[in-house]
Amino acid sequence: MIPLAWYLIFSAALFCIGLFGALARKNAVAILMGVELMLNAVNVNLIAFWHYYAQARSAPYVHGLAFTTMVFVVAAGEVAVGLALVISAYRRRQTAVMDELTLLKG
Amino acid sequence: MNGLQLVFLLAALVSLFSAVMVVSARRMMHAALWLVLTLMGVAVIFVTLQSSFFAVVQVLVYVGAIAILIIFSVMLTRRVMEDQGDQVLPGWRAAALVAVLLFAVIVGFLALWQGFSAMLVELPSDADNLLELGKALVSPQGYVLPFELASVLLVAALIGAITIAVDLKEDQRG
Amino acid sequence: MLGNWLYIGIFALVALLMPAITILIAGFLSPKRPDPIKNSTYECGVETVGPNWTQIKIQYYVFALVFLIFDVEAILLFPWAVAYQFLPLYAILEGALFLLILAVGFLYAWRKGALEWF
Amino acid sequence: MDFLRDPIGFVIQWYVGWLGELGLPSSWVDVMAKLTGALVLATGAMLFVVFLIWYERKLIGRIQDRFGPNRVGPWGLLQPVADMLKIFTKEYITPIGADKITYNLAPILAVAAVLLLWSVLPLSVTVVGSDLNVGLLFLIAIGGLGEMSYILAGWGSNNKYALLGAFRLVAQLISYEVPLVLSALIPVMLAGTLSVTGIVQAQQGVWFIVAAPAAALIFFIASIAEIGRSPFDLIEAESELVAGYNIEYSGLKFGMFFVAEFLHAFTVSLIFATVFLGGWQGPGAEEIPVLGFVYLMVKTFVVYFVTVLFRGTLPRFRIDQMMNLNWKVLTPLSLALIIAMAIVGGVTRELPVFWQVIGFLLVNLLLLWAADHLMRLAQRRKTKINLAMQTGSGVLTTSTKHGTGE
Repeated sequence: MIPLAWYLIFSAALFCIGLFGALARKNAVAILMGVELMLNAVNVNLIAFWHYYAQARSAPYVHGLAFTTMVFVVAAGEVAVGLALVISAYRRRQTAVMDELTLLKG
Repeated sequence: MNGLQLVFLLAALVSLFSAVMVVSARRMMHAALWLVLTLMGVAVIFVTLQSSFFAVVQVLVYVGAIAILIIFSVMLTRRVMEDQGDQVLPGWRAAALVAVLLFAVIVGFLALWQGFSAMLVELPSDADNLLELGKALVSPQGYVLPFELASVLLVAALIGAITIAVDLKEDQRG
Repeated sequence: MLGNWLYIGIFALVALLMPAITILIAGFLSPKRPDPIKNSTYECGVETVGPNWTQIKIQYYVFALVFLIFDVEAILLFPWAVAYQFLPLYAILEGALFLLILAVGFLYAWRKGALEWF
Repeated sequence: MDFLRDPIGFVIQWYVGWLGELGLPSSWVDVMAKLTGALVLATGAMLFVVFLIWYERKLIGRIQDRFGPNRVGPWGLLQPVADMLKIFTKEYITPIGADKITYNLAPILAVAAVLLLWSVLPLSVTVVGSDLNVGLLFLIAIGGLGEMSYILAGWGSNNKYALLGAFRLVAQLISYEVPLVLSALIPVMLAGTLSVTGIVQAQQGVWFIVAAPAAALIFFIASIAEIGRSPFDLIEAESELVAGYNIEYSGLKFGMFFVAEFLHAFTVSLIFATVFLGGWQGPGAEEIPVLGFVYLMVKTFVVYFVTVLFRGTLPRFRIDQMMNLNWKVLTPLSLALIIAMAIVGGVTRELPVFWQVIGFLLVNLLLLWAADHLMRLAQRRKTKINLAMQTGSGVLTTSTKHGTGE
C-alpha cells in the first residue's frame, strides 16, 4: 500500500500551486480556480488522515468524512458567491482583471 | 512498487502537471479545462484512499457542477484583449517564492511528525462508512448542527449570488 | 473494494480507447482532400466575422448556480438516505428541515424571477 | 445443465479457470479477466447500437405511417450496417482554427461517458460488472461527465453556433440533473443503499415504481431530457439552431456523437428498468440467472419503446416551456416528494410492508394530483392574463413582467 507521506506531499504541492495561482494571476476567475485547487488539497489531506485514523480502529470512523463533506459545502458556496461577484464586477466595469478593479482606492 | 502505487503516482503526476497548467495557461478556457483534468486526478487519488463516496462526489460536484460554473463564468467575462498578454502580475516571482517556501516549510514540519512514515493499509470495506456517515450527520452527538448550518450556508450562497447577478440585470434594463 | 474500482478503471481505458481507435481506423479509410473553402468555419456560406467571441447570457450562470447548490445538497442527503431506515423519527425530521430551508432559498430564486428563461 | 441455466456466468467461470491454469500470477489473472469482460461488454454495447438504430427507425417509420428501412437485408436489418460502412469512408473535415485536442477529444469522451455507465449495471444475478457501493451516484456523476464533452466540442470547433449550441445544451442538461438527482434519492431511501445491486435486491417484493410512481415519473422525464431527445431535442432543432454543438464534425467523428446518443437512450432505459422496475428480478430469476437477463432486456425494451413513442408522437418544447417544466414543476415536486416520503416512511415504520407501500403510494398519488391541479390553476391564470391583455380592459396589463431580456 501507499505511504501516508506521499499523500501529504502531494496535497502540499497542490496547495502551493493553488496558492501561487491565487497570488499571481491577474484574472479574477483564475484566482478562484487557484482557491479551488487549495480546497482540493485540503480534501486530499482530510481523506488521507481519515484513512490513517480509520485503519487503526475496528469501529467505523467517520469524522474525516464529515469534515470533507463540509469542505465541499464551503467550496460550493465560495465559488458560487465569488463568481457572482466577478461577473457583477465585470458587467459594471467591463473587466475581470483584479488590478483594474480599483474602486476602493478612491 | 505495486500496482496501486503506480496508479497513485500516475494520478498525482497528471493532476500536479495540470494544476501547473491551470495557473500558467494564457487562455482562461484552457485553464478551466486543465482544472477539470486536475479534479479528475484528485478523484482517482480518492479512489486509492478507498473513499469511493468522495471520489464519485468529486466528479459529481467538482467536475459536473463547479467546473461548469467556472466555464460559464469564463464565457461571461470574456473581453477581446483578455487572452493576450501577460496573465500574471508583475510580482509573480515573489508569489512563486512564497509558494515554494511554504511547500518546503510544510514538508519540513511534517517530516518531524512521527506518523509521517506510516503506511496506509487496505481498509476492510467502506460500505458501512457511508451508513455511519449518514447516522453521524443527523445525530445530536455528531454533526447535526453543521448539517443544518450547511443548508443555511447553501441558501445564503444561493440568495447572495442571485441577488448580485439578477439585480444587476434590472439595473441595466432600467 | 479496490477490485471494483480496478474494473472501472480498466473499463474507462477500454471505453476511451475503443472510439479513439475506431476514429483512427476510419481516418485511414477515408479520403483526405482538404481545401480552404471546405475547412472554413460553417456559417451558412457567408464569410465568418470575427473570432468566436460569443458572450453567453447571465441566465446560464444562474441555472448552473442553482444546479450546484442542489448537487451539494444532494451529497449531504445521500448518506442520510442510506441511513434512513436506521434513523429515529427526529433524525428524519432533521433531514426534512434541511430540505425545507433549501426550499425557502429555492422559492426566493423563483420569486426573484431567476428561474425564468428570458 | 449448469450451462443452460447461466451461460454467461458459466463462460466467465470457465475463462477465469482457464487463465488460472496458464500459470499466471493471480493478480494478472484478475486483471486479464476484467480486461476481457470490459472489452466484451464495451464491444457488445457498441455493436448493439446497430440494432438500436434499426429498431428505432423502423418504429418511428411505423408511427409515421411509413415502412422504415426495408431494402437492405431482411426487414431492412442490414440498413444500419450499410450506413456505418458509408460513414467509415467519409472524409474528416477539421475547421480552420479548431482547437485540435479538444476538438478530437470531444467525440471520444461522449462515447466513453456513456459506455462507462455499463460498468456498474448488474445484468443478472451472476453477471455484475462491478458492485460499487456508490453505484447509483456513480451513474449520475458519469452522466454529468458527458456534459463536458459537449463543452469540449462547442469550444474546440471555433464556431459561434457550435459554442452557443453547446452552452444551450449544457444549460438544459444541468437543469434536468437537479430533479434527476433528487428523485434518485427516493430509491436510495427505500433500499437503504447506494449500490445498484443492492437496489435491485431490495425490489424483490415490490418494485419501486409501485411504491414511488411519482419519483419514477420524475426520474423518467429527467432521463429523457438528459439524453436530449424529443420532446427535449432542442439541441438538434435543425430549423432553428444549425444542429448545435456538433455542427463542425464530419465523418465518423460526427457518427460517434450519434452512437453516443443512441446508446445513451438505451442505457437510460436500462438504468430506469434497474432502479424502478426491479432489474433482473422476476419469477425464477434467482435460480436460473439467464432468465433474469431476459427479464431485464424485456423491461428495458419496454421502457425504450416508450421513449421512442415519446419521440415519435410529441412535439418539441419551446426552451422557456422546457425550463419552466423543470424548475417550476419537477424540482419542487421532487423536493416535496422527498419530505413527504421521508415522514410517511418514518411514521409507518412499525406497520407491515404492505401498509407501508400503500402509504407511499397514496402520498405519491396525492402529490401528483396536487401538482397537476396547481399546474392547471397556473395555466388558467395565465390564460386570464392573456385574455385581459388582448382586450386591453383589465388592470392586469401592468403585470407584464416578462420582458424581452437584455
